[in-house]
Amino acid sequence: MQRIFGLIKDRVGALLADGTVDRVIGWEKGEFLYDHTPAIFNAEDDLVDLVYDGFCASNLSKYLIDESKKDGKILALLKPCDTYNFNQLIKEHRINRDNVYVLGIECRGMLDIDKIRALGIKGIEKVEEQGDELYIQTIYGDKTCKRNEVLLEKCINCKGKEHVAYDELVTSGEDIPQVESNRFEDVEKLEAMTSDERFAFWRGELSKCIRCNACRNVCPICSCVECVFDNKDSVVASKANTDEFEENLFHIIRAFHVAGRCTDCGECSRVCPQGIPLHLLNRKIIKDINEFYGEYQAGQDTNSLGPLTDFTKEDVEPSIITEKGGEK
Amino acid sequence: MYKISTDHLTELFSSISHDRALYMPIEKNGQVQFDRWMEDKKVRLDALNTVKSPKDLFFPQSENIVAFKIKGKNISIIENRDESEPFVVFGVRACDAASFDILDMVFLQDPVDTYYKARRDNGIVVTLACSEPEETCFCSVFGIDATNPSGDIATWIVDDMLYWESLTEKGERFTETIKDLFESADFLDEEALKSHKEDVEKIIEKLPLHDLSLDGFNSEAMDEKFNSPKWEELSEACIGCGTCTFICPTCQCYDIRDYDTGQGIQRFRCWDSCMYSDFTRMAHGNPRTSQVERFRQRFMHKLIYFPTNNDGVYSCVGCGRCVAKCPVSMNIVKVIKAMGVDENV
Amino acid sequence: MSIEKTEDSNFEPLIVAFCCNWCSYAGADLAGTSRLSYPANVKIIRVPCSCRVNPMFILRAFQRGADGVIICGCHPGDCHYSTGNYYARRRMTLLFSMLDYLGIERGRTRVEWVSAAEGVKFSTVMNEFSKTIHELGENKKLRDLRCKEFLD
Amino acid sequence: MCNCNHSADEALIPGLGVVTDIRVDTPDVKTFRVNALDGGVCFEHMPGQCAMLSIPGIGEAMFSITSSPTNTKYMEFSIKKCGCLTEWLHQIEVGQQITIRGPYGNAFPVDTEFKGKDLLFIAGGIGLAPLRSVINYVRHNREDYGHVDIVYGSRSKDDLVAYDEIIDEWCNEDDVDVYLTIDREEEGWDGHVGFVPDYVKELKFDTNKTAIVCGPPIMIKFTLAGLEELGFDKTQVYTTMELKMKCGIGKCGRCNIGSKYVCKDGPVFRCDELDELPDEY
Repeated sequence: MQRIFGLIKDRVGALLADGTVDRVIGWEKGEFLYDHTPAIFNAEDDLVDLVYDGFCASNLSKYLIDESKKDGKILALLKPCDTYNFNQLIKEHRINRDNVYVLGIECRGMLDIDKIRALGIKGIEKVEEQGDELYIQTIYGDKTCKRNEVLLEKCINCKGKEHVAYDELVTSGEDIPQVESNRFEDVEKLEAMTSDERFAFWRGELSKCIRCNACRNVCPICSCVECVFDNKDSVVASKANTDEFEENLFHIIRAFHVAGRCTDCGECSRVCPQGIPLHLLNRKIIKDINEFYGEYQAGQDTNSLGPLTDFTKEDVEPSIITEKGGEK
Repeated sequence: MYKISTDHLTELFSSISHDRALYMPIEKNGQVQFDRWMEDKKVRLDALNTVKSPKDLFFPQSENIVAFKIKGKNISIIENRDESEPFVVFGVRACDAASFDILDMVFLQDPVDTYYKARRDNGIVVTLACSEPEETCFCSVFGIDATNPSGDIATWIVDDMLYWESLTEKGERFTETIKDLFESADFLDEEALKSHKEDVEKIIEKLPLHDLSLDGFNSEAMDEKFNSPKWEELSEACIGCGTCTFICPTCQCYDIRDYDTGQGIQRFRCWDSCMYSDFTRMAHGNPRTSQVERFRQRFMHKLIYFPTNNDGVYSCVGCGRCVAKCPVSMNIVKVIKAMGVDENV
Repeated sequence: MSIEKTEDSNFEPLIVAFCCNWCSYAGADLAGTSRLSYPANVKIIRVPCSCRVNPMFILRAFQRGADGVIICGCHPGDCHYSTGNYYARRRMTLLFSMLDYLGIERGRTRVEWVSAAEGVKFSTVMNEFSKTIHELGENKKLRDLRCKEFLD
Repeated sequence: MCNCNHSADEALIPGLGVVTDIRVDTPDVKTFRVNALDGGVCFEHMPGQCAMLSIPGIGEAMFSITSSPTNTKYMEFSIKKCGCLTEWLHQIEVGQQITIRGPYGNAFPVDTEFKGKDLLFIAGGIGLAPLRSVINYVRHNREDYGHVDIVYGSRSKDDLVAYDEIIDEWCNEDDVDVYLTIDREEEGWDGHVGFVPDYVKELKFDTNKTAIVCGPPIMIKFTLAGLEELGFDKTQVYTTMELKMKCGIGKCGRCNIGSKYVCKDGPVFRCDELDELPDEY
């Protein structure tokens, strides 16, 4: 991971120096070695805090909505999964394309600090990456674990290492193993349950929700200027978990508003403080769209019509759901 | 000082919970939360602290205040607050126990908030000292001794023995009712406990954030900190969600809203976040239009405004929840380091 | 506003029907004028087109006490706005699948294409739908308890 | 103490009031007269204090009590239509019940700093509402105070709140000078034309007065600057602030300017106190 960071840093420094861009959005070192913050670097000198390693999972395309409206060109460091969101935002005219210079950066999958903690590793001070091994220095002695044991959920089901939108690519030449996985596996497991079991599962999960809106505010696609839940006439207060129904409604509507636009970037599940698998809701809709209306990956291009803004005369009838036999 | 072996804990819990509710850190769907204890629940006393703090038991995320029924021009008022019955909360860490005292400074100050007071009187806080603090912990910075937690009753778990000591009169009375389950701790146990405390203190000294200095933050520095240019850069990553405020054990802000149930209006109170844009939005404008001002308000309140009004007590207990759970990893530690006169920044 | 429900012993389902103004509303009208009966507890809400029905409306109906929601629209192809019901068809398919995924009984929601001339179809559909909801019983999963047991 | 609040220590539970009279002052300001259900005032208050009025289901908001404490028959609120609750209030008829709780906030220091002083009231538009309670209080205890000057301006003639009370009562009081102004020339108006801050500078008041300013934020800013030009010291000028308030008892954390809460430490502030606070309003 050190090689690719060196290449990125040189390239960023060069682009800043020759004036193609006047500021860069990337990640800034934090207190420990895993809490990097998205940050904007204006000039050459404060690149010293720029960092790119296994903990730069946050998706920077959402910041480009506001940043691309300012004058001057911004250099955005986008991982392959971030570029899908970038394309989707371009399609929805949210990003001013010529104010953004996209530097596609290579990604070997990002690490999940909670999974490292779940292995019983406490008091983490330093995380060193050598190949597939992680050397973790903690207050209670040094520990090691395998890299792909603690990958983020969205990196286990990585959509692929190619960038779908970039002005320039930075690759280190190492071949990164393509991760084979069926991302709909958990969805199929849920579909195999009976409806009462599913209701119990989702009640168990959604009852943990503390209505902090991190899932809505982090999602690059779920970025209306004024959200329906912030409008005071919408009866549900977007901060009050007064009732089971409100929790169900909030999560159904949040998933539904990004139906056909969600690129499955997994940010909502990553930031949920209560660890609710919110991606399973969005993936269910993606699975249905693929089954009923043909394979579709949002953000693959910037001009195709989204599934819910398109139709064919031979679409399947809604009764296909209501008359599905048996308990499944 | 009493003691009980850790494998009799289930007996202790069942005897406590037969006449009053008992809450403790319980794992449900892979997440440790303060939940009501039942025989079959998975108790997790080893988890350092829960994401949603035990503040929820005294200042719930949402609670009914009063209800109205409207007939034509007439209104009738129905008091349907959620009655609070006696309960015990077990396994509270030192930082959360300290947060209760901070909330008391807000809600028990005249005019007293009777909803909060009823729960505070009905609740008995049994704290459990931590033995393996995380790197995100910095309670020592705020003068909280993690090895001697406050609360009505303090407990320690050393090897396979739980030591139980009541600190307040309310704790004393409660211990009397369940005295027969314990044996009294002898000199050897006191020694074992003392050495355990020293080990934990050594770890706390080694925590990366233990030397965080707060000496830039006092009421005289209000203007200088308020007009500092650093807020712009610190808040540029903030996405304005409410995570830091909803998991913070000392956040006190709440909103009052009406809900039309069709048969009547239910006025309820729910947690609110200064990070949300509608927190100060009025009919004729909003004094805090951008995220920079809201971000500034949160940390100015915790580090300067609250100490100014409460003779120097900071509205933060160093539990490290916001350090761990902020989606963009921006938190009070980074603000203290950037804004304070800390030398290693 | 909450929908009043007759609370007698055998459960009387409450059904909300979103009827598109051009076809199914006229169909309902025709069913009425030709003296065809359909259950009284079907509450019709007139919408300009079936694709005006927002998922929030359906969930609101369940929240306020409905036990079944049916969306009626023109037959695909002769929508007054030419493409409204095509979009509604996709939207409702995904919504029903999502509700089923969350464990809500599948029979509680339904889409029917009823043209202005099909008064008979309208009343048979409503009777049949009311029967299925009757079998399914009261809606317990998508219910806002505050609306139900508000004390006097 | 109060006969419509259920129990004094239930800060958040309101009492019931009934609107007994509605007077249309200007196209967007109405003055509501509120009584307890069985007559009289809902609670005692001091001039400058506010009360939380609400129509359940619509909202609850803080309004300054515009009637003077010396009036024990009813309580008056002048409310401008600018939000969802105020819009609803402007549609109600006489006899409508509303919920009311209070009094909140500190009052003007009428029994301490103002005693025996010459008073200069400067109000703009709906800003007259909080000052009217002080003016009437001063008029009813006339001997405790010195000379009274009232400078009141608004956008146009029919935007002057309580216009007839000003003309009939205030103008004919001895030792009280009333200066009215409107922003733009208008036929049928022979008085002064111009903004309040400029009018104050024109009038060149001598500086041994205590000034009380209230109006839209922009007007307060310029008036304070004008007063300073005239030589008024900051400790002689009082103003009343307005921010979003929900609880009214300094706990819900939203109405703060710096470390002070407008609903508990305000809404009345002396200008030197305001200067110590960060300029966040």
